[in-house]
Amino acid sequence: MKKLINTPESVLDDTLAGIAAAHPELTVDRTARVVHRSDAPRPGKVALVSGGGSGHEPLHTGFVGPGMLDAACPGEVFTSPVPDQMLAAISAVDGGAGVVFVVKNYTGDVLNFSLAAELAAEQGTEVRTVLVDDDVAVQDSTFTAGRRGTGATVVVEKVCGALAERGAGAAEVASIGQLANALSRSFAVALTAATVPAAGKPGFDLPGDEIEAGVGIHGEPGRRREPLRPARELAAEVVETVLADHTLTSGDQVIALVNGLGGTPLHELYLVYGEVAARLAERGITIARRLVGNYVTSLDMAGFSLTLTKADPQLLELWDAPVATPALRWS
Amino acid sequence: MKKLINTPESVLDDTLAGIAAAHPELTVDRTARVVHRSDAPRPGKVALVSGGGSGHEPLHTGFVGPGMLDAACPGEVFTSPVPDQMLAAISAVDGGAGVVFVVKNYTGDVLNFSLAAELAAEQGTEVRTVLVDDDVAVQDSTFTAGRRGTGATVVVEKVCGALAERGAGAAEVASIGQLANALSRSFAVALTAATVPAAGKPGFDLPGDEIEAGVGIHGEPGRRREPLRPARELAAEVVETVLADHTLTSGDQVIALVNGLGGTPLHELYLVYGEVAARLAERGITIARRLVGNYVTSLDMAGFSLTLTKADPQLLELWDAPVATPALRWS
Amino acid sequence: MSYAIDHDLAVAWLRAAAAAVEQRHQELTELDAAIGDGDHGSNLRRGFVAVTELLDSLDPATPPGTVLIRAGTTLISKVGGASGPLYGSVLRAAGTALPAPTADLTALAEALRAGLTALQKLGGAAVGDKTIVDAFEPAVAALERAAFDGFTLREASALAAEAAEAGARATIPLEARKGRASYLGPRSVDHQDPGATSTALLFAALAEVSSPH
Amino acid sequence: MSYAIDHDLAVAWLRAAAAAVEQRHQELTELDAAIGDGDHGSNLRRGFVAVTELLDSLDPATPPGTVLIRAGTTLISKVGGASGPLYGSVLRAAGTALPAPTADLTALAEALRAGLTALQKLGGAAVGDKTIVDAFEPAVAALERAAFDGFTLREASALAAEAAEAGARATIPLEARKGRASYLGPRSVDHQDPGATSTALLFAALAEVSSPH
Ligand SMILES: Nc1ncnc2c1ncn2[C@@H]1O[C@H](COP(=O)(O)OP(=O)(O)O)[C@@H](O)[C@H]1O
Ligand SMILES: Nc1ncnc2c1ncn2[C@@H]1O[C@H](COP(=O)(O)OP(=O)(O)O)[C@@H](O)[C@H]1O
Ligand SMILES: [Mg+2]
Ligand SMILES: [Mg+2]
Ligand SMILES: [Mg+2]
Ligand SMILES: [Mg+2]
Repeated sequence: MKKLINTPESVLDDTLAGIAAAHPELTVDRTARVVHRSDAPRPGKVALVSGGGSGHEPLHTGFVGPGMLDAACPGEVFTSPVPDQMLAAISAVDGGAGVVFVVKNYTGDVLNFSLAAELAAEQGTEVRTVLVDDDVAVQDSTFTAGRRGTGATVVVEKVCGALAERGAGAAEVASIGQLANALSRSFAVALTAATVPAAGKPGFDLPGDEIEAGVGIHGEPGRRREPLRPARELAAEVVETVLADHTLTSGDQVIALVNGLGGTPLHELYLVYGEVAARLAERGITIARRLVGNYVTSLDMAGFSLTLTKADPQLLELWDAPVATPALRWS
Repeated sequence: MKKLINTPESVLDDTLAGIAAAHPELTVDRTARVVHRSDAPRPGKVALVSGGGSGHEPLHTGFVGPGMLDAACPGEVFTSPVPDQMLAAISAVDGGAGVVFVVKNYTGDVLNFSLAAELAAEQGTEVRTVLVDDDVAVQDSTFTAGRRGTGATVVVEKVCGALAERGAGAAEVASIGQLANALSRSFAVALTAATVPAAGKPGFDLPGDEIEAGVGIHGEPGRRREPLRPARELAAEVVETVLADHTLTSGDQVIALVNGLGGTPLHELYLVYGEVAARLAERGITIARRLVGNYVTSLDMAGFSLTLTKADPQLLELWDAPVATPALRWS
Repeated sequence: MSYAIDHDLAVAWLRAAAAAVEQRHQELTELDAAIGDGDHGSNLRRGFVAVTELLDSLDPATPPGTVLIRAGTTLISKVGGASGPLYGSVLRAAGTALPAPTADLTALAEALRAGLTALQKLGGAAVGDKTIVDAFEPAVAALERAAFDGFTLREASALAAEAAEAGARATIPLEARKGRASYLGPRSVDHQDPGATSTALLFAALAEVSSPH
Repeated sequence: MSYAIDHDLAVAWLRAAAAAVEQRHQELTELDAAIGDGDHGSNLRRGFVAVTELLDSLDPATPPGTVLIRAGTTLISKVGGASGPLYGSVLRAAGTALPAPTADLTALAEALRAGLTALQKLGGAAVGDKTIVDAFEPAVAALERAAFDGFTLREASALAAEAAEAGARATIPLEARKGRASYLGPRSVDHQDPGATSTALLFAALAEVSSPH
């Protein structure tokens, strides 16, 4: 295992030390393991809180700031945070106007955030939850834990954050997030496996000419193994797979995210984006907004994911609203 | 070789197609291989033009936009652009107030940009050049091609761009760039080798427990091979190496760049940044501004570089000036 | 019939479990890497290190149920992931069912049944879904049978450990329907479930510390 | 004495060079990967593909010097890197020295000496710096000697090719002082320089097409 770390056990704390040093505009509580806006709590503003295992940076810590999250709770690598973290986050950022959790759909995240919500309720704070489950690689049936939450998390956190910034109520913030999630679908392919620091070796072996299609963001193998093909073919297949589960038709607009999984350089992501854009154009689907880069990663995994969010005017307007976080910034 | 590409020959063109699709706010001339601001030429504004081999994204194409470059000339992977590209860039963005080239110090870049400058002069356009050579891994002697240009390029392009945006003359823009370069030093370590698409395999073999110290950004081996150590020790060594060649003393301020080489995930860069910040704090050096992320990459190479620019108030003020490019954006 | 559980046994059990996790976390992580995300061993290790610290500071008058409740709360606070809330809830529910300073085997079996019920309520998994439940259910059933048959804790916990171990091994041919492994669909077959395996460790630890009883 | 170079020979030489690059670009790239950035083969290949297109479209009345000048310009426009401007300038300077429709061996040697001078002016390298110069200089010197001794182009170019090849091999033990390989310092030792190797290919191509002369 070749990583720029001190020890596998200290990865989270050492990373938080770096985030604290790099972002003096944020408050990093290394003991409680919460990163939050320094101007929180803001009276009258719904507090938007998210979190999840570490190893997906910039998600979620990189999305804390005006126009997006009020707080993020980073768990250990690939391990959901514990309820104590969410409770600490709430006490740091709750401005009395309600709390909304954005939770990616994984058993661990769901359980820990639900426990936190229960405990918060016992303390008199009502929490609403937006569950993100956009990954079409997983069947959404009673025989699975349901679809995983992946790239759509960025869209959900952005639009919820924009609405919360304007003073909308908790119910409204939660429902725009649920809408953005419902309009989003994602699919990912991996060229290499991720190496969890504590495990010390890649999660699976992938021969030099094969890829895993339908991977999640936790280093688990995907649904199937396929030969590596030119980016054009791979992108076309990924577009097909996402669209097969989407309601998009010619004339529709989307927000598109071509997302790197951590080990793929930007020029490859741009190249893939070009292919994706061409395939969508052929079908008459317009990319109204887009992101190309590493946003929801899986440690050092090479590969990419595609997220398409069907974009109505309201979502686009919230997408365009000012944001000032380490990883997303526009005005 | 596992890459998201179509063919090794088409990497540059396919990447430009993606950049064009992803950044409708820029003009991408795929034939001339020039990316430039769409509002260029701007009468009375010095035209800031840079370029170099591809494979270092976001450098340089990701730094085109208001407050930074007017045009970038991307060469083939790790190959400097040809003079025709620079001439095409000049004719696209020259607003009559002079042209400044930012050139990283590599024989190929220097030769091609000089030829372009000569040809431009024959056509009546005077070009000034800022040569970037910040890499302390290379001895600056008559027995080498001189120091390489690496991370400082971002600082140089940022401050030159800010000054040019304000209507400063070409001589002034070039000299602030030369100053920023003179005040900058960098050093890089690689955990893995880069794979050039046309070569199809890594540039060197690196056993699982070794690193290359003193690498450049073109996949060449470094000055020496060392055992992989904890990030704390590596960061301390890199800080030492950079400071040994710098004039920084306690009380000084710096702009610090902890830069990923393409294959290193963000959480590791933050972790390294935390260690770097701690080492500098011990020496009384204040990090006034910083960037943590992938800015000057080397294809899929894992590793990081540290750039420290001694920052006087003028440089800080130009650093803080608004910028709106794909890779740097603040206001 | 003598009692089955008291403060000392609860503490000894948790310490033995902590030792087993310390010794075999790598193996749990490897099982999890194959069909999950490669952290089950480190998750439990982090949790049981904290549980050990808790035990070191406990008043010896603490009733066994309170020991379990506080250990469960510690797991919830330290582990994260799916297994933290699940195992934490098991211990909290089981502990709640053991308010007295001592309890007999029937009460212990009932308490662990209450733990299993809490686990299933939280996670929604049934036997055959390739989860903790596949080892936990047969272990509790074995304890219950042994209690009904008048066995000692020593005999009963050995049977329970055996049943848990068999249940864990029986997850190998199953296709996962809960937790991360379910994402793999048919590719989850032919791997032993990490959570079921750690449950087998927990019951083996109980058997180990019950030997002198 | 018959003339050494005319339109046909210039075109044949460049076509033979293009064929050699096409056949051996992988090898050049591998040499460059070891002590440079792994693109020398692809750089020259891209350039010589463009040169071949140029040759296909040339008027047969074009003087040999103009053929070389236009090929040099093409290399400058297509290759990039260090080798593009360097080889491009060599051909442009050599071509400028050959204005007539034909030229004898002495004039050809002089023209290539002019090319070498341009190369050295641009790149600042001397013999022993582990660059193109290490193969080019001995090759030009061999041509000059052969011209002085009254050899045929066939004999002279064979001697030049041999000298270039020996010069390229002689770069192996050298420590590079110019170009990217200089960044490696002592670690550049024990590798053959890619540019010197491609120069050897160019002179071998000249020898090949000079055989009938
Ligand atoms: N819904 C569930 N019910 C019971 N056990 C479950 C459930 N989901 C997951 N598990 C158990 O949790 C184990 C994984 O735990 P762990 O790796 O610590 O958490 P995570 O899956 O969040 O990384 C699985 O092997 C499985 O036995
Ligand atoms: N200053 C110089 N003078 C002569 N030849 C040089 C000089 N610098 C580099 N070279 C030659 O160029 C070759 C590398 O060419 P190439 O790989 O195409 O360009 P780059 O180094 O820009 O990638 C080296 O092997 C060396 O022979
Ligand atoms: Mg986990
Ligand atoms: Mg090159
Ligand atoms: Mg796990
Ligand atoms: Mg090269």
